[in-house]
Amino acid sequence: MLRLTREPIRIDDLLSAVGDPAAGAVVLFVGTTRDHNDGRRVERLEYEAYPGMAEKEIERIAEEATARWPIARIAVVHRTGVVPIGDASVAIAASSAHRADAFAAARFTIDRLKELVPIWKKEFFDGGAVWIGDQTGRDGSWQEPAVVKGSPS
Amino acid sequence: MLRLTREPIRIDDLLSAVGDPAAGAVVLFVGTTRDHNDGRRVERLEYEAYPGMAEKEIERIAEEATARWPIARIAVVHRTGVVPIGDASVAIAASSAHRADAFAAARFTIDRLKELVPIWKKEFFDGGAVWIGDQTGRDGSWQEPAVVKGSPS
Amino acid sequence: MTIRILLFASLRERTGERALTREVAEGTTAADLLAELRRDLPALRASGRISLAVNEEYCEPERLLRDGDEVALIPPVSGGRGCLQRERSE
Amino acid sequence: MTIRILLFASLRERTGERALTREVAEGTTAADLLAELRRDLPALRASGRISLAVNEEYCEPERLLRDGDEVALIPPVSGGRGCLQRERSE
Repeated sequence: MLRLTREPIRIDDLLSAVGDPAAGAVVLFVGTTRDHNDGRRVERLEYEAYPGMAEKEIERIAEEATARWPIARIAVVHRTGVVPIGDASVAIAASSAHRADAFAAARFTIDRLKELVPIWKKEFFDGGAVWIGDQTGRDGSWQEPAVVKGSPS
Repeated sequence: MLRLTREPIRIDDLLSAVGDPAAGAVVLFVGTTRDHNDGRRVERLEYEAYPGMAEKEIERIAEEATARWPIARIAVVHRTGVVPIGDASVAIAASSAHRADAFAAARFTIDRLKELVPIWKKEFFDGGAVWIGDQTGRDGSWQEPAVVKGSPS
Repeated sequence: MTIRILLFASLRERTGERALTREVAEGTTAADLLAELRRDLPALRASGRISLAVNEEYCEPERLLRDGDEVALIPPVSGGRGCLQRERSE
Repeated sequence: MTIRILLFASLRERTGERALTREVAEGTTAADLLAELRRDLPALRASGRISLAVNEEYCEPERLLRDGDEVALIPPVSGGRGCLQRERSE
């Protein structure tokens, strides 16, 4: 289960997806919408994705996690569109025979996802809205684009 | 929510228990009954607890996790009695503003729990049963008891 | 060569464009295209870091474009940790 | 002094006892009690490491027992990682 959805994320579906009689450990990460950020009171979040590429990147990251740790199964679901406070925007589940591997794979997957998957978060607060990560250079000048080092294998 | 139960563990209850609008990250660990161990095919597991002490130790570990990391809430449920293959025997959920803390607290809590909480696991396999961890000394002789260093603060 | 360009999130809002089509010369690289775009779309100049993807895959700036390529301009993703870097360990 | 003793898991099964009551002399420590028990209950001698708890808390072997104490003999717990060690960092 590796996908984007516009519906509320059903955690049970992820846990079922990684269930495996050979796996003694399941680690689940859920990212939820906080009611504050940078001292602002957040009203809601909205996520926009580049759908085809986002799903490809999620698959690639899941493959990488599976290659690095002896995990049984992995599931990743990211919600797009408006996500109310307290709701899950992203959920990742990994199962393995031993807990160290499940923890490592889940942690790796959410870190990579936040870094690489083309999904953007717009924060709506009292008095405005901002795209998270969209900071301009200090002097407003153009910065060289950050390009990707090393193409995937 | 820090407790023992003889009923199936309801993961949704743990997730609800740690839900907090100020927490952007939830990490859940679920330990399930594997169908094999040490090359044996496992039929079922049975957990026995020293109930009063087990709950006290769980509370102590949760307090320690809360003191060490800025977590919002933590939940720990351990099942006792017969646990069929694939069912959860233990579940831990921790929520926090940032994911690194939720991961660290959940990992710490399950590691400490497995080390300290007086709950014992009996493995039933084809042709026998064994209490996990109950290895006698190599020569069958008496070993000095492992005593606890440093009393809790 | 005809190139399709996609803009997302802050870049989409600032430029008012979700998708563009441009004709470019043979030998144009991804970086060349981005330079052309920032010349023509002043809104892009005030943006922070932008990464590039060709046909749904992150690319190097010197990547040569081909007719029919889909180029995406990718502002920092939701992790908000600054620039994108694929640091594959393999 | 009257001491209540609890046995769990493999210790309970081997000895056939879940709980015992013993009279001990003033000045008896937890370790003394364990030594007495292994003298009287041969099944305990074949067991691996045993930790001790008094009144639902892990204790040092030199802990002096008091009338009415509940002493638990604790075989390795379900983590199966060998002996119990509380290594509090504070």
